[in-house]
Amino acid sequence: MIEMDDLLIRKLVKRGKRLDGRNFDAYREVSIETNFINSAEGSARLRLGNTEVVVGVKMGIGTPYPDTPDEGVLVVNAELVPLASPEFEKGPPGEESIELARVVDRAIRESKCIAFDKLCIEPGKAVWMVNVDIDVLDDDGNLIDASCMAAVAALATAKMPEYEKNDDSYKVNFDKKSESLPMKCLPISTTFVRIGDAILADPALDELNAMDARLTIGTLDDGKEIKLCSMQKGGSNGLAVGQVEQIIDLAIEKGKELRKIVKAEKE
Amino acid sequence: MIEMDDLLIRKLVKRGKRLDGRNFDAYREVSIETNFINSAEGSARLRLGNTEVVVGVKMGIGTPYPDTPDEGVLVVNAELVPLASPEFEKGPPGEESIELARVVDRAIRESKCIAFDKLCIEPGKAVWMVNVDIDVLDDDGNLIDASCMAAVAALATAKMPEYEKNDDSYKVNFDKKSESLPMKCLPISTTFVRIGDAILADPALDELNAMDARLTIGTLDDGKEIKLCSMQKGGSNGLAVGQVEQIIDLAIEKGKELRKIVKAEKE
Amino acid sequence: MIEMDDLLIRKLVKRGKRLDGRNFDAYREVSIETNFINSAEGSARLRLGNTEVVVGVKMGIGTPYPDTPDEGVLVVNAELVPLASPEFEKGPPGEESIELARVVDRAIRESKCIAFDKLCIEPGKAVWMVNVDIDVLDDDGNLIDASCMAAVAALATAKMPEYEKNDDSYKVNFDKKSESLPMKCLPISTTFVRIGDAILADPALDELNAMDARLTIGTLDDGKEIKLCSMQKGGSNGLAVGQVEQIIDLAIEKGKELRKIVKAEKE
Amino acid sequence: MKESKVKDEKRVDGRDFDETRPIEAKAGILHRAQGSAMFKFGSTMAIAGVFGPRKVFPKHKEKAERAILRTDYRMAPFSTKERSRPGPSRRSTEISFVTRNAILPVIVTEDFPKTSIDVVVEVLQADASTRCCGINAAVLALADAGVPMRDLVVSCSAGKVNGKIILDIAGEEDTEGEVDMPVAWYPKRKEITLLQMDGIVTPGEAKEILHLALKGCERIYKDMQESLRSKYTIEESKGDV
Amino acid sequence: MKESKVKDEKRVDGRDFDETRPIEAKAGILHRAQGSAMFKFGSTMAIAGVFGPRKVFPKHKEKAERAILRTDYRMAPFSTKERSRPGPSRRSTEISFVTRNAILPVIVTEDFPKTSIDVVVEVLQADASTRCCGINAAVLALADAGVPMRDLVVSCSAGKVNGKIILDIAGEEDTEGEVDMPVAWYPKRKEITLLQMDGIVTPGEAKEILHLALKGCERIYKDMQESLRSKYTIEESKGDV
Amino acid sequence: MKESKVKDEKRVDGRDFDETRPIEAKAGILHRAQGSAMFKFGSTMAIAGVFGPRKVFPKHKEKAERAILRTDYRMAPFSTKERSRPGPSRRSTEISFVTRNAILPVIVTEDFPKTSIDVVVEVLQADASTRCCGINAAVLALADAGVPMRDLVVSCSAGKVNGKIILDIAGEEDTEGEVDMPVAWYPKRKEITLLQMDGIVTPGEAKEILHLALKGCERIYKDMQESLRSKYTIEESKGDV
Repeated sequence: MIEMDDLLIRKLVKRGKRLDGRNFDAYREVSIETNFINSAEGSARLRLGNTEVVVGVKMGIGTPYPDTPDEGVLVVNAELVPLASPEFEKGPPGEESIELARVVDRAIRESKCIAFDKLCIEPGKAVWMVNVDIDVLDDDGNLIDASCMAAVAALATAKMPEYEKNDDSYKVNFDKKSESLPMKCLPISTTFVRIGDAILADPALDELNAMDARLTIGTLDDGKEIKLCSMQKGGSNGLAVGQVEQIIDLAIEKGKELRKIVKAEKE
Repeated sequence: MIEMDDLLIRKLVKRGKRLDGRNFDAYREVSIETNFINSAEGSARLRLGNTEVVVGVKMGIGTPYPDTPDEGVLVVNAELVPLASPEFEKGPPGEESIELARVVDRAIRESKCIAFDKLCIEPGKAVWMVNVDIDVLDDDGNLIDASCMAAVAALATAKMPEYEKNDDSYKVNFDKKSESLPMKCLPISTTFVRIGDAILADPALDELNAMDARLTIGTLDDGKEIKLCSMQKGGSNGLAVGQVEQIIDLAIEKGKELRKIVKAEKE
Repeated sequence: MIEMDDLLIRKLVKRGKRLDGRNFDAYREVSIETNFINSAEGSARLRLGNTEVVVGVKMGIGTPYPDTPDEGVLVVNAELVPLASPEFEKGPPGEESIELARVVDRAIRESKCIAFDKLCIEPGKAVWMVNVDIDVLDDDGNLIDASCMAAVAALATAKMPEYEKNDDSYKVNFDKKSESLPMKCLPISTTFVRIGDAILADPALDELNAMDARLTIGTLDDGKEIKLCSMQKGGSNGLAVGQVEQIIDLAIEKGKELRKIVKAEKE
Repeated sequence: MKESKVKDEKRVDGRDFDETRPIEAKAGILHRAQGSAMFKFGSTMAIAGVFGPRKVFPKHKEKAERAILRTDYRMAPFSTKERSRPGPSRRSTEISFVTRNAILPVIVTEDFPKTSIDVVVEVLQADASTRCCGINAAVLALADAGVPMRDLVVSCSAGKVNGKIILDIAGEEDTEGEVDMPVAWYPKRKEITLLQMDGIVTPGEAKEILHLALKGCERIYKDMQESLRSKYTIEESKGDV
Repeated sequence: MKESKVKDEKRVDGRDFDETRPIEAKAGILHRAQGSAMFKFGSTMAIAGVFGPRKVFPKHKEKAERAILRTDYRMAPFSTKERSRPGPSRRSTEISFVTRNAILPVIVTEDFPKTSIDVVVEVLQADASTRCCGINAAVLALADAGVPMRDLVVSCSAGKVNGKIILDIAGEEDTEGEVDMPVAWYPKRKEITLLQMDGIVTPGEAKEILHLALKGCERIYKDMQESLRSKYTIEESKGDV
Repeated sequence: MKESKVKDEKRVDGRDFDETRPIEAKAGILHRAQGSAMFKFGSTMAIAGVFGPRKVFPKHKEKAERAILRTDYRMAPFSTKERSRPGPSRRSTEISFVTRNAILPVIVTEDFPKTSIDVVVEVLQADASTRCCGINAAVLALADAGVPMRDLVVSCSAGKVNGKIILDIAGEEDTEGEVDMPVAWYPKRKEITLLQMDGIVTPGEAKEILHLALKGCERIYKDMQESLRSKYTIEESKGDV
């Protein structure tokens, strides 16, 4: 695949067009397959256009943080598998995969969607560790939204394994899974780029390469209204105040659409 | 030392000859000195022709694996000391030393030669850790067989240190050593290369550089018969089925010869 | 800043002069500001001419070493912050910062200035860990003396935090600090270089680049007399016996001067 | 006492002794990789992606006379019951190494000097035979990428459980598995390009297991040729794949 | 029950809702760095050092048409109550990255092709808003180094604590902080170059917090211009800073 | 109360105060290294191997006017009672560094510009004075490799135990050792090339320990010359070694 010339993308956008014919505020098609990985407690394979990620949720028992002795622990990790792009390299996680993991982590953590208080086994000693591992298999842009949606779908469909206590130590029995992981809401990440004066939703890879600035916003529906729970700007140019405000409004709207897709998986 | 030209080696082999005059099925001279290192519980310095390795066995007390709570633990590590070859580099273990350690580990582990059930101190809490450290000092080829033989000789002549229990923790007293490490058999690794249609035992370095394929087979004598316990093919070309069968038979035969040498050390 | 040509430095020294006009046995001006960092239990910002270091002392509770179950633990770490010199690079500690940390560590540890026996909380289980972190901000030479003096000033003015015991575990309360860290003496590091036949105290960076050999000596005042507690030669040329003896005498003398400055901070 | 999992004339999962788990394979599953494929042995699933021949970076690793083959075998953290730590382990380093040796003989490296062919294998679900599964995925991905090959390499394992010699040990058989032997096979040349074994057997049994594994390889070879024929008619006519 | 730290009409430390902590800044504080500066928000203190434009090492990272900007955000181990482990963390890697994006728009990189401009930020004391503090220190250090800039970038954070929207959350406010939004601002172009947020707010609140943070940025902009004017009269007349 | 290990007029192991442990040395012990040697102080045993002068990799480390010397001091994991973790430690990094400085003055580096001389020291058994033992092994290995040297460097330590100043502290003396001073000596130039010290002494004692260590160095120098003369007659006649 040849990266399209940045200038061409920018010209097209000026004329109100996108390379793949989408409207500026349109997402690419989303398809989700949950319970894709049977070795994981929860999993989802998600395609967003040609972008593809697999997320697995693995549970384990560990010690809580000293300042939250009766709460479970969330750990998000992202691997840019080197088959997902000719640019990805073997080696320790780089800047991009660290940002990806941290932005997805924040959308989930700050939304308070996981009922961490229900993940305590023995206060101060043993709590559930929720490992969310993101495997990026095909990078055609907007990994953040794809990964976040897959992660939330995997969490929302995850089943908790059982455990036994022997003396002082706990052992997880991965062969017996019963209850669902307790989830209180479904945070959704939505990403927009500015190219010139235009704001485009769900940037494809060539649009990310040509962009001026990127803004990712996490939203949640607390039953009463839609709220924001996280923001992350990217890109090496700025955004006007009005553009940020416009994106906030778009994030609310697009978040609703995507949340429906994830919700359908849960049910 | 100048590496001999691969073509020369291959020509010689075609005429039924080896550079050092050996028969195709002959090993180079082996000399072993056990209890070479007095800071180790067991040790051996082994020369196989110009190849030289030192192996030290160090015992420690650690926690067992959860799935084998009443068994000791074996850890094999190999260091290609950068004085052993101009090719060896300072730095973390590379592919070659990892393969070396893992192939020696498997020959020992799969043969079940160490009576791990006798290395339990307190089930689930404290067991003996058997650290086998291979130091390669001179690489003239066939490090696997040399290292495995040295490791088995070091294990077979190792003495267990005593220990004390204080409150919950165990302390090893390295100054008092009494009983032998419990060993049930003596696994022997034998390595062969294919060069053209010929099968050569105990490849020297220049033969390894010129080879098509390598096959290492671990064997043991369980008192009744000789059995195989591990196999590892190397080299970037293949082996015919008949060649593998031929090597299996040679491995049995050569293993007997080498086992005698190691056994003599034990007694 | 342009490094002065080594030859020029050597010529000057031959004529009995130093680039900055100092006498051979003179230190550059020292200024210390203690309690510079309020997140640390003890701290000092020290300028020695244009060299600047900040040292922070952080206390924590950890397990003692098995062979000293009732003594606190000292850990010294040095970071050559890459803004301190165009030569310093991002990445894991190099040779220079490791030598710096280890030489400062030895001057402090070997002087026995910290009353480690008073830093035991529960023998074999919990002792105070004294972390001395050196941040080099400006490198104009003689980082060892500057860092050691800053470290000792930070230790001498450090306040111990309080702690609570909950079940089996200890928790430090960093908001309550009361008693001073128990110190028995003030070790001082003094560094000299040989350039040709001359011995120069407190080498500036350009003098270090031009030097033949370096000798660092740690001294202490045990109330009765001045003693040596550590030595470290640097540089890729040698020192005559007489030169070492001359430096020992100079170290005693210069150590007295510098000790006064640190002592003034303590009081 | 645990009951034996391999009973007299059938296996726990109902397979015959010389039967592999259901095989599934699909090439061309990814968009960014030049070639890609998925391969499954039952619930063991690996995907592979190929880049190259392309410029070698760092340059000092290139070879003047041929392409270099680089292989990277990886396990997704969620592929095992106990989460596995991401990043290379000693095990994955060794498997990358034997995977390279298994595949290299069929690749026409001499046609692409000073380049590298990079193969990444990602194991998404691990239930025994992951290296065999990865090799099969890698070979399909190489074909999908149009990398010239003299033949397909195929891989399958056999072993001995409870005294019986069986093909493609998996699931509950694996936990009490006495012997496991993964094999890779270069059919046109009739050469074994991967051979490893763990566990105690007589020389005769070793040979028997090897022959059974090769029987498995031959079957997989037919399946893989079939699948490529249906998808890669044009490449096929050029004769390389 | 903990008592709320943000009472009706004043803050724990006596500040107004739209007031930052006392700001202190000084450029030219180091000798070896080409440019350097210290910046403080109350007890949060960062120093920055700049080298470059200089040759790029390793060479393959250089750009033919412009200078590259490299940023390294670090925390001194003693800067936090619990000692922080030296060396890069995932957090510091991310902050280095957003710091670079925050500063890059104002730097005239096109004047110095094939070079790098290296900015190191060392946080000596951490009491919230360390990334904003580091960005301000970095920009002053760049000015001190004479690196041509189109404008100053300024950074400040705002947030919501106990229902109130306040500027520059710090100290005890931080522990019960519900929402924190660090922002960087390119005044001449009126563009936001850093924007992050943690915590739950309505869309309206998010906009309100953003506007408050920008108000803080504008004030800091005046202070920083002032401080540079007094010290850098000559550079100023050249028009770049 | 532990009893003192150094009694009035003799040492635990029966040595005189100014006596080293038995010394053993042998050059040319390895086949692949260009030069090699083993050196023993009692049960402390180090082997050294030398490669070079050879091309420098990576190239940017080469010096236009001289050879660079690289030293790598290592401890075998089984060399100590408690197994030591393989790989470099802060201690081994420092000892590699002081070893390089100890040896460099005698090497005729100016004859081999743009090359490196690489010395690896592997400590196989550690019972005090490992760095001195390693330096002696390294120097013999350099001579064995035919690297031109102006002289041999020799190394020995002295110290103070229980109020007595003694040569080559070892074994049980080491555990209650109050002061230890490793020294390296360049005999022809009468220069000290390694000097370190741990422990509290008066200035007079420090000088006394130094003189005793040098006495030890001179003895080892004679032994080492002797051993080389018997083996290296030809090199000797060329005058370099």
